[in-house]
Amino acid sequence: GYYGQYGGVFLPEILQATVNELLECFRQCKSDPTFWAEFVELMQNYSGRPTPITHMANLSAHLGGAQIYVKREDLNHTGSHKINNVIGQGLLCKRLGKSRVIAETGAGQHGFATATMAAKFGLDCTIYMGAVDVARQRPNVFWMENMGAQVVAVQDGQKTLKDAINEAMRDWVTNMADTHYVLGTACGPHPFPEMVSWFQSIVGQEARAQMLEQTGRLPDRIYACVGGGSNAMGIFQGFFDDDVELIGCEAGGHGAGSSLHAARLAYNDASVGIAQGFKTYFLQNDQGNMNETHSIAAGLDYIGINPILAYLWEQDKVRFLAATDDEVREALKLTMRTEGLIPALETTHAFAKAIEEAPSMGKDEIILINQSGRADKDIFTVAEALDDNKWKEFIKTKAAQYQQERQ
Amino acid sequence: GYYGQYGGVFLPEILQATVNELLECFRQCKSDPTFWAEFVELMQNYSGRPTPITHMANLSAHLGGAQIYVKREDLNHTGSHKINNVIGQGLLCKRLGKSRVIAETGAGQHGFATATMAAKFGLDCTIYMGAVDVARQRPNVFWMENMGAQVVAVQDGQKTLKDAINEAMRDWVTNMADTHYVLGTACGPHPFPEMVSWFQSIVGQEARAQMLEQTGRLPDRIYACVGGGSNAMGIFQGFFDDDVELIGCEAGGHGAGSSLHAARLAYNDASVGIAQGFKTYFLQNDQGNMNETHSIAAGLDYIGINPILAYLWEQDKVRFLAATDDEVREALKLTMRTEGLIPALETTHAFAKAIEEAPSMGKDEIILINQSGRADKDIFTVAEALDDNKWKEFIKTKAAQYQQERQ
Amino acid sequence: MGLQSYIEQRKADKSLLVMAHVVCGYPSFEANMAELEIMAEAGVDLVELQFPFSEPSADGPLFVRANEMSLQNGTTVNDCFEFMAAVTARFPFKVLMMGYYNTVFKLGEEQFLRRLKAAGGVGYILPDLPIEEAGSLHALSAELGLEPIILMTPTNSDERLAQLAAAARGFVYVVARKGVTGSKTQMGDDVAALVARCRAHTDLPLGVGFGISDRSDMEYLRGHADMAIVGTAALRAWEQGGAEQLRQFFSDLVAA
Amino acid sequence: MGLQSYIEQRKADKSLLVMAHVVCGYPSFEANMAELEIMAEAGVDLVELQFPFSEPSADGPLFVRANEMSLQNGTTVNDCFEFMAAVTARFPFKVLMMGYYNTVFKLGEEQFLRRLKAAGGVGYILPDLPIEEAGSLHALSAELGLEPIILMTPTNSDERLAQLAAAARGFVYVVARKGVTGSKTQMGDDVAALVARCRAHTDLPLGVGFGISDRSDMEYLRGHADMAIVGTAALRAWEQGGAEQLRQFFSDLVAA
Repeated sequence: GYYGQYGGVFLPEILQATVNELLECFRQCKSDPTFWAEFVELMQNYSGRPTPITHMANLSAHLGGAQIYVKREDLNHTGSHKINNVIGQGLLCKRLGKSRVIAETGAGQHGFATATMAAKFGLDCTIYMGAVDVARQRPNVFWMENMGAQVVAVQDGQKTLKDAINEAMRDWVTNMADTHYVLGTACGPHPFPEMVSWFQSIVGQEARAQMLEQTGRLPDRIYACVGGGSNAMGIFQGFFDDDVELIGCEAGGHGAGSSLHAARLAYNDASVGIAQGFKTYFLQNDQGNMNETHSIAAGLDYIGINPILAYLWEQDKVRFLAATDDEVREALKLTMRTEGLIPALETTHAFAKAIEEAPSMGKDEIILINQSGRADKDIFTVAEALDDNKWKEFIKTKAAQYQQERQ
Repeated sequence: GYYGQYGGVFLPEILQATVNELLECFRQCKSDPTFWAEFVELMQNYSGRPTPITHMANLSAHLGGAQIYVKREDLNHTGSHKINNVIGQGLLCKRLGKSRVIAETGAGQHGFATATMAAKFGLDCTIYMGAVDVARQRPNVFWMENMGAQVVAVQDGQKTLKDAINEAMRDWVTNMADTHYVLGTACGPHPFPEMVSWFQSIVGQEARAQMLEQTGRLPDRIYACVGGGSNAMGIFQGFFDDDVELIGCEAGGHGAGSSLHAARLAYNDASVGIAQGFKTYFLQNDQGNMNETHSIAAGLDYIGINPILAYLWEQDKVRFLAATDDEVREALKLTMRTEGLIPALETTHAFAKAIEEAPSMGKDEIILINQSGRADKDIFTVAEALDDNKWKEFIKTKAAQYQQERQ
Repeated sequence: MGLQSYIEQRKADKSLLVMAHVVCGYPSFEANMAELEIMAEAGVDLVELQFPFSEPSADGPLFVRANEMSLQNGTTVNDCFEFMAAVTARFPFKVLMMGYYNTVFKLGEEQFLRRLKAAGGVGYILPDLPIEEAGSLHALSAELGLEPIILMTPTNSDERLAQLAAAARGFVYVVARKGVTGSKTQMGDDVAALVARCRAHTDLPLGVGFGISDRSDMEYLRGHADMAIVGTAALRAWEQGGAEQLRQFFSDLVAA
Repeated sequence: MGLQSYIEQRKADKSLLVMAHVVCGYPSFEANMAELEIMAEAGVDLVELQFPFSEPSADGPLFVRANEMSLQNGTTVNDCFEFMAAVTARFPFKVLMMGYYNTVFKLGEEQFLRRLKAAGGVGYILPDLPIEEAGSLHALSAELGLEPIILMTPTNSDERLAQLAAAARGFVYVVARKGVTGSKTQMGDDVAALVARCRAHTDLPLGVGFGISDRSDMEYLRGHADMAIVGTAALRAWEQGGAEQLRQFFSDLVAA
């Protein structure tokens, strides 16, 4: 379970048997071609895979450099790549014979996907979500609850994603007998980083074949946003053996040196540590306690990073950049206007960096961006990010209407 | 341009040349196989077609009757079947050499799709939307504006869909030289009912082949909701030559006899008339003035119906039912919980009637529902329909937060 | 005496006739009657009585609102015919029904025409009824001696103008520009050229409408057209200043 | 004298030893010292000093909050070692460091162990450090005469218990049930069976922890285990009634 010095299993002894059982089951699934076939078929029939690749002709022309293509994970059922992992783990949960799933969620995308999978697979479902996130992400909570999941607001720590993970761990150490922990990103103890990456590798497999079919060649560069790292690992894996530059785009927040960011590798603020079950680069202080992080995109606002990515970065196999909140706002506006796409704020970090670099590339060069999700169901987040006054007036009017209804 | 006695062109003389030009262009496109091929390719690469068919194993088992399958138009880019028509008309607009599009929208789905297409095709775009709808559908307005469209709030009449259509017509009679009117549903003057149906026929073509591939046979019944009729025409067209029962599901609102509904054919309140450019069944009074209509689903809340469907109904080739608002609420809850799908409230009318009839069918029989759209970006509509108190509290908190920011 | 003859007769004394417009029941039938008094005093030659419709898609904002308010007041088709009967009995000008085809269709074409005739109307203007859809209505109209007024527009080809001319009776309504009623039209070579094109296809009198709003428009049309059609500008005068301003409006307009 | 010998020696006089727990810096180091005074008075045999960590994922709500508040107070690793030195100088009981591995890793394993030894600690409990990851730390500890406390749990197989036993030093921390610290455990056959299974794999003393909260738990454990490990229940007593209630708590607990 190590990639260079990163990875491992750092969990309470009580979970040792559970993690071994999971690891064994994962190995069996991985070596059983019928498992992958079942997974692919379910993704096709339930989630609409393969997702297409769209040529951004307008954006490319506007920038005057490389031709930009986008892998459309936003078109998945539930609106992001999260469903790939979740359906995969759902199938695995069935093999484990467990009847209940738990998951953490930050922005709510992974919780939304997990609740969906649980409804589809007939599993009990509890979602842990920081109380701060519950308060600001009510739309996703609403859908999760309507799909039958119990959403628990976590009151510890920063009351955000990392605290939700801790709380999910506490549930797991209590209920591991009937409960599978559907970790949302490619982090945490082995085999999660590898397992989540494996389920997400469907993105890269498709993308490689599609690029060859649509453009007759491979892209020169691939940009993917990196929170935990699952969507980036998903698409990068399709191109590890190729001469393709891979670029991970982290949350630059208010910029380098501001401390209000979540860039583990692009900036110099992170160091190697052990938390949440694994060893990787964390944004932590000299005492080994985790820092508060910040991003305009809740889904990137995480202290750690996938250990495989950390190892690839160390070997110069993946280049890391960070996009600031401001760059993300501008990239989102440009993408909506020129292409009619609404990338999630997370995804927009990848767009921002591709937009920055495309003009200096040749017109015959090709960029591929992984559009990990769509933002159209996260209107509060986007409207607030863009500081839209008409939206705020609308909410005030709605509130007054609801107030009146009650009287 | 007639189907039985329904259809025709009832427009001001000033549009005669424009409509003829459109008709001629449509004929050329229809007889040019490269046009359809270009359309299909664009739908694949931009919108993720073909959309899959999903077996509702849990829902079918729960109901204990027919096996239910769902055609997943909700997985399209922009979240509904509307994109099929809009992309088709965008290609046609290019052939017409026009640089501007206008459209009406009720719930906002069609406006959202049109604004998206306009961004993608580099066209100027104005969307007409009743002022009442603008006020209650701000999320869609927000996205349209961000994609560069101008959204005009129409202050006439009921300030809803039909008034938006009138206003779009007024724009068209002024600006037809450079402007194409992207009518949203399969209504209005010839060739719109036929043209919109043609673009939507991609749904039925795919569905027929997919059902044969997945189940080895054709479905016994197909349910589709009917507002103007575009999604129903879309899927039904794939099965006109087959022994498949087709069921159109209208908006029953508060029920038969309540006058608060939008059921033109399922109830007895509509009569034949001429409005908005064509002849069909309209919900109108004995003076020939249109009635106010009501539905929980803004997209079904329309006075008229596709003339081809009216003709098919007259010939007993399509059966019409209406689902009441209450039935829709229950069907939505059941579908979310058992399958992890969130059908749009419009679509849910079809689910409601399929759910009603499935138990009395044999387990070896097959139902296909056209899921025309997803509701996850229409959270206000759904949360209000389900009268969710936590949602209302969230909005009040948000309003207070926005209020405070301003100070 | 047919409409065409009536117009030609009036033209013997006047270089440019005037057709005015009233939306039945807006703001009220009483107000309509007061407006028509003023129009009659000003020597208006022809009047359109618009039957309100819920979807007036060829009208501009002022008339849209007038249609809507009239329906809210409860105006029925029956009310409109009764009012028309009172108007034709009282005033010397000729009266046309103006409205949308659904009003006709719903009543039944024959019933509509019989009631129109009984109310003293001489014809009708239905802007959403193209000639292709008007076969039976026009045939019945010919039997009953009622005249369908046909619109010719700047977007019509010569071929189309010829078709329209063949269907036209009484006079031709020349639509001065694209768009709906009520916006200002810049009178100039475009209008003159359009009138000339229409003239080439018909011997019927030509009335020019859409955006005629003041004396300078009238002066421009004199010599080009037979009749000026005034709608929105008059309603605006009434809404802004009641009877007095409407009287002033027409007195300015028709001053030679 | 090693920890194992210390425990065996104490066991000569007492049928069941007690290990208590303090979160360093919560609510303050002064309060910690007052708590430890009470524990010493009550004859507590061993104390875990928890070094606060930002992600205490193996802890229950009370300790989670204590970790959080302590860090908010600004507690550093250095503070904790200094406090430990003061404690070991003052009290007769032996002291263990308890915490999460990142605290150790960040300081450096060798540096951590040297400081622990310098502060008078005899070993450590790191619940998120499995034996597979503990090779170098355990080796260094052996060199320095510090003892890693190993946890045995109800989900471990016999094979695993044997592996754990091989790594264990001083005593074995038997986790009485699944879950995190702080919830009540029902003492009964399950606990007895678990202790028996652990006993079969090791000759080290067995301490039982997780949910030990009152005298009846103590009575149950007597004869089964060598030591009761009390954490949350003591902190709860302190939070609810300060020194007085904590004193009462221990006096009830250890009353023979």
